[in-house]
Amino acid sequence: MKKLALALLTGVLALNLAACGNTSSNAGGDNNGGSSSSGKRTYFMNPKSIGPAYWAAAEKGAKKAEKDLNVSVLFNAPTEADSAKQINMIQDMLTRKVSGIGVSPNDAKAVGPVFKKAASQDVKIVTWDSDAPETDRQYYVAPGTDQEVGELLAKTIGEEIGGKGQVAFMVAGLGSQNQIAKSDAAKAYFAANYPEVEVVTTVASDDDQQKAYANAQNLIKTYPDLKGIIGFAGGEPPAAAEVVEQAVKAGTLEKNQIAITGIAVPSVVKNYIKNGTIKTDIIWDPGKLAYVTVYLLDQLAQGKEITDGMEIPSVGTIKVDGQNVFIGTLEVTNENVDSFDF
Amino acid sequence: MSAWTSQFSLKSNKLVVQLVLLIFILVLFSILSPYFLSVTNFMNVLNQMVEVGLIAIPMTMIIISGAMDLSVGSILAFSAVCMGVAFERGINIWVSMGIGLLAGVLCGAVNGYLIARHRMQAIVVTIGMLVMLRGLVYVINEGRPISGFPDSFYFLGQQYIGGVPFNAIFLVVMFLIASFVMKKTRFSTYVYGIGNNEEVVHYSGISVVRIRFILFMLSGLFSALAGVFLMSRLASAEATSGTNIELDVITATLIGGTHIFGGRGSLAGTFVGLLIIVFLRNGLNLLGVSVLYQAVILGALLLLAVGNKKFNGV
Amino acid sequence: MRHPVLTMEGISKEFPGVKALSDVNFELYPGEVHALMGENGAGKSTLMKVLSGVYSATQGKIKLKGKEVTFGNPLDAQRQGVSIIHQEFNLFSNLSAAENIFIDRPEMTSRFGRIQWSKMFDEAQRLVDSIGGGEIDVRKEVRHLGVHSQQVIEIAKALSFQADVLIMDEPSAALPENEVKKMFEVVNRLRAQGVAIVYVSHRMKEIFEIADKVTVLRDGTKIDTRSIDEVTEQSLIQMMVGKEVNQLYPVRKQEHGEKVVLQVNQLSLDSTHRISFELRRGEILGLFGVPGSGSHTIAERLFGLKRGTGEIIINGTSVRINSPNEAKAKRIAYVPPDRHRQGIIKPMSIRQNLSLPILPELSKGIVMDRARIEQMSGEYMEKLRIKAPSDQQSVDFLSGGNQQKVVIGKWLAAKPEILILEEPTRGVDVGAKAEIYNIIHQLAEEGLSILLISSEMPEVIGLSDRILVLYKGEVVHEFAHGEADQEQLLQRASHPRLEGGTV
Amino acid sequence: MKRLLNVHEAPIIVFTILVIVLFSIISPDFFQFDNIRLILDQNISMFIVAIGMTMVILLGGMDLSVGSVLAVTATSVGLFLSHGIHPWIAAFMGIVIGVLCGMVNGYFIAVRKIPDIIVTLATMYIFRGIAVGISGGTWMTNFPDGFRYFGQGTLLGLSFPLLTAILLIGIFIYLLKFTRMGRRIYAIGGNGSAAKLAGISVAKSKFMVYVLTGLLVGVASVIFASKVGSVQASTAGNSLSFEVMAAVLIGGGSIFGGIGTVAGTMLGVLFMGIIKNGLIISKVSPFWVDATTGFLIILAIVINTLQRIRQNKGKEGDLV
Repeated sequence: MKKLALALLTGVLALNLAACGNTSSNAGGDNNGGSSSSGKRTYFMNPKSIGPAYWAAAEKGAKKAEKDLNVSVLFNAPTEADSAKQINMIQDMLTRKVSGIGVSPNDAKAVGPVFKKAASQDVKIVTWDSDAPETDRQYYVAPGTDQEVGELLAKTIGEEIGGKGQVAFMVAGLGSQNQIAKSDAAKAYFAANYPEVEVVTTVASDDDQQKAYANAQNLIKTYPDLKGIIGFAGGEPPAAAEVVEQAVKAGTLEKNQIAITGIAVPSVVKNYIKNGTIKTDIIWDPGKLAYVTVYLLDQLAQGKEITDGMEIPSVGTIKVDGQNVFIGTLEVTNENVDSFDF
Repeated sequence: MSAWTSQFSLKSNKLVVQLVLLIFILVLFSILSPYFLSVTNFMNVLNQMVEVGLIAIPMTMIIISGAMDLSVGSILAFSAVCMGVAFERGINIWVSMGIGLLAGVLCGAVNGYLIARHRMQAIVVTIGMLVMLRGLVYVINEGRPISGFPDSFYFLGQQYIGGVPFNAIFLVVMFLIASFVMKKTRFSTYVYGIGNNEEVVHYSGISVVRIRFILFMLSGLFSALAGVFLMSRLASAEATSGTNIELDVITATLIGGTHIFGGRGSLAGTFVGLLIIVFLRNGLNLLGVSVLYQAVILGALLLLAVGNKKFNGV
Repeated sequence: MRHPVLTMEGISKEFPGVKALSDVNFELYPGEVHALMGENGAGKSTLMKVLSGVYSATQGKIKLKGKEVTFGNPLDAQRQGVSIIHQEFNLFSNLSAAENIFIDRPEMTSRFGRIQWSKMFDEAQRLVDSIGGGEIDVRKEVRHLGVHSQQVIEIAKALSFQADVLIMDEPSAALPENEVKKMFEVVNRLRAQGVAIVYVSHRMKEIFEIADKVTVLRDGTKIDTRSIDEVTEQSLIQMMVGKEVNQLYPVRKQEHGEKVVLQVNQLSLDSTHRISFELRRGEILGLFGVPGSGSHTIAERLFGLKRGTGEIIINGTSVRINSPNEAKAKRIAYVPPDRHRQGIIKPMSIRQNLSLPILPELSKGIVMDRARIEQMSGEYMEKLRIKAPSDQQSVDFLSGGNQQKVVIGKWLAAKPEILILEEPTRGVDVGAKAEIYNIIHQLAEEGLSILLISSEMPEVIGLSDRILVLYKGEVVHEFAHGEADQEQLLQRASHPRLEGGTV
Repeated sequence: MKRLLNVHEAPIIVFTILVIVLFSIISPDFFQFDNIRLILDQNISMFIVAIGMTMVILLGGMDLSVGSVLAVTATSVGLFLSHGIHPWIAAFMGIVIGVLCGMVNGYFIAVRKIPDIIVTLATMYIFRGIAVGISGGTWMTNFPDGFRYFGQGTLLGLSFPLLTAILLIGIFIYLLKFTRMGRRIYAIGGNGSAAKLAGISVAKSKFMVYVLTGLLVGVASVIFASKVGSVQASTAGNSLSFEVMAAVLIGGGSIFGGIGTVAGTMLGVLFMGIIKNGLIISKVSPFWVDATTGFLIILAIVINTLQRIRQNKGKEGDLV
């Protein structure tokens, strides 16, 4: 009991300290208007997680914006795509009194409360890559909507396989919202446009490359008539392509028997595209996505307007539709694969 | 009082080290970051530590009793999703919460039944449950997050009372109750006894099976509670919530001085260990240190804090 | 004049603050069994640890076969010909008997480092056979072997190093009476082979049966070395204790009551064996039998550790006992044979150990009532004369005798009607033994019914009002008080019809 | 027949056969040469890592860091390759890094005598951080063709990684059964203090085991990287330690040490591999896969425990 009392006492003491510290920092903070001491505007860019190549490419864009706009950008996220940890981190950053946050939420609903809090502190909020509608976010920056992307993927594969046959979906996580939204859109698109396409199953890798690989192996084993695979996250298309290439080499599959498309960073799938295993890969430049997000945050923080068709340096014009900002998707093919630097 | 606890002399000495470490961290970050030392920040941290903290309570007891429960994260998600699904079916939110808690207790009971009654290895059983329950979560809600709970429910995780988050108050109260239980009641003697020598407790006419069973049920209940609070804080029940939370919980417990082989440890220590972890994370976040290095720092801290102690009997 | 194989000269050993041995001289000749006696704390085990390389002496030297030696560690000592068999076996239960004997020995591998299993099995079997363990299959894992077989493996392990000196620390402690006989045969064989044996034991009877010489230690100094013919039990005890010891077993002042407290009808010990007996108020009923006789199982059944069929009637009511918890509720208490494993929680305090079984009675609601616990533990510390600076002391630091008193005390605090004592004085020195016997007696006089299960015959004979002799799950004989002597008891216990069969 | 049932691995063998029969009934594709090869192929790195874990568990320890070690080594191999280092040298250096990681674990566990679970929990964080740190957050991919040999090549008409695994399994079965080093591991796991008295250097053996485990993880990671074709430092080998531990325990190992065999563990890995493959082949809904896997793991352990209880009943010395 004594020990616990001691522990609590320490806690109370620390809080007192904190209270003192708070007033003093407030006193100092008033002078520079709540921004950091260097006087630069600071933005927190928060992807879903740290580690995947996709987010690493985005970080480069954010850093570029940091330099171009002469602001300070913090780029950080938990190591796993966990919304509780992500929100903890956003809360911490609100404490740091950043001028704006760019978030790619793991869970659209879960960020609601923390966005509300951020808005009440006059922190600008822009979501990017994944949206959180019905929250206090001001804009959503995306290549297109999840629906558009899903439909595009479905259209690509539908065309490649001639509109009929079995297709399998590979996703990063069965519980991941943007994965669900995209795959649902793809399913709906098949139902509407290619009724003869049958979606046989959806397998999840939990972002584990080896599991994705094993999943792909099991797919071609289980569904000998499989015509196409759509990989809805960065790790899935390369795994599928690797397996298919190996199977072709081993003679168990015919070349081009299975069409593969999906969302993947060009540098990762470069070889597969050159080999023709993947004909078309859908991607957008995550760096540009991040760049635009920082740019918008900076505009908002300075009280400037966001208008449709506005020109963003080193990105180009953007399309603004209500609160949505679209930078457009890219199709990576054999012809243009070498032109990407991410 | 102090005399009554002093028999675990190893326990009491350790706490001083942890407190020094905690104060060191607090002072360090106060110097390094102008944002660290503020009431809002501290309240934030308290608000964030609740789920790990709630689970750490039974985990400490279970580790003291010489076992381990790795399935807590999956139980958390399972009960949260059960509650969400119940709510979606139109059941009153508080009744749904009861269902969620019940689900957690049931999972704990399954663990307890296999481990206590059939003397199976706790680590193995709970790894199995970890995989199975996480799978069941996907079966139940097909991976879709559940949200749209009434505002009254958000009280649990988002409301502040007198500037202090309600869930943090709840956590502290739980820690005080649990600490009381682990000091003043006979249950504590049994738990420490089982951790030191299970057979003697059995030969003293005390049902070891029942104590172990209760411990795992408690673990289920608290994991479910953590699930409820997480749902309320995030306003959403997700299939992935609580993944790897067991590692955080065990790390906090170990840094708090609980002996990995059982028999020794205290809830006060765990509480301090918890504060060390959350403040460390928070401070590093505020400094903008990438999570990658945070992991390295946490690992090094674990080695330092726990590693320099004597582990006799091995 | 033969030369001693081993001489220890002027051995002293100091620990911080304690002088455990001072200036001890010890000589050992080939082919002799030399008993080392002394109360607990007299320095026997320290001396043996010095000899076997566990400790190094602060002063003095050890000569082996005339040459001065130093042992860096036990293995070093073993290689030079001094092996020790500890009271608690150091076996690998997960490995075969043969491997236990030859673990990590380069001579069992081929030139290329491959372990030659068949060679190992053959050698091990030969070794085990040579000391009369022919019935042991050395390929079997040790956890499937009985205690005697395990001891044979320990001895074989020691001999595999060509031991000149073999130290046996309480070798009979873990053995049942009939297996002690077998162990003696092994010892005699070794003696004939010229091995010098140091035999550390508390048991008088064994010393007189097996030893050639005896050395007595007291308070870290050597009292004397004598030939066994020159001493008597009484004089040995006197040398050990340093004063006259009165009668070890107290005399019963009053007869036990007539009321039957416990009646056991057709209690199943296994699928075929049933047993019946009754226990009266204030009676000490001795149960004697070699392991496998079922006496241990009776205790387990009565205390709910094992389940089975049959009727248990307490004070005229038939009861069911399926767990220790239920046994406790029926006011049955059990002092188990292995206090380290089943009796005490070492890191915990005397007070916590004493209060463990009766915490519910010492609580208000779920909260422990500290005042009552303190009062209770004080009462039993005093009643049992547990020697410790305070009841907050961890039981780990107590002597064996005091630890045993804690085990007895925790059950007395539960105020039982029936007390089952199994091996109540195992590993306890003479002084504490007498005290424990007194306590047992006093309890019986106070009306407690006691079931005494022991493999020490003098104890059973000296204490019991009545003795039931068990053999393979049956009561084969009943002795009334004063009827039995050791010879008869042993004869009945190793049943005439099935002499010497293994169990 | 009775002797057969007394083999330590009997329950898991029987249970595996039952599962195989079940899957074969459900899906005709299951019990085919192709698919069996597929299962083996998918679990190569599991097999190899599990050898190390078996030794660790035999010592009475556990190693939570294997997944992170795998990430570190695979990432470094990727880095070496991207710097144009020859595949064989890169692979060798990767294995050396695995050994180094094992030495770190071994140092803290054996020399500093910190409980293994604490050390490996800590190094699990540390190695993962290092892995992602050196990767710079990018994927290791586009490996040169020469590197593919480790995961996809053939030797004498047989798969190279499979041969490697079989060779390693053979070596370690021999090591554990026929060398003093292997027997020391059993002795330490069975009774640590007795092992010390027998002159066995517990610290040295423990250190060796963790180093060997590092080595094996290194080998596994090279095969992993080559086979999968890309490495993501943040997630590679994420759930590996739990899965491998489960495999060891399913294969008859005891978490308390001293009991278990490499052969049993391999059965455990195979069992888990069969379940994962079989459930997909049988077209079970993906949502059910994890749930069923967990359930079968628990069931396997239940069966193992029952077997142990049955065996312990036949102990000499108990009453009749």
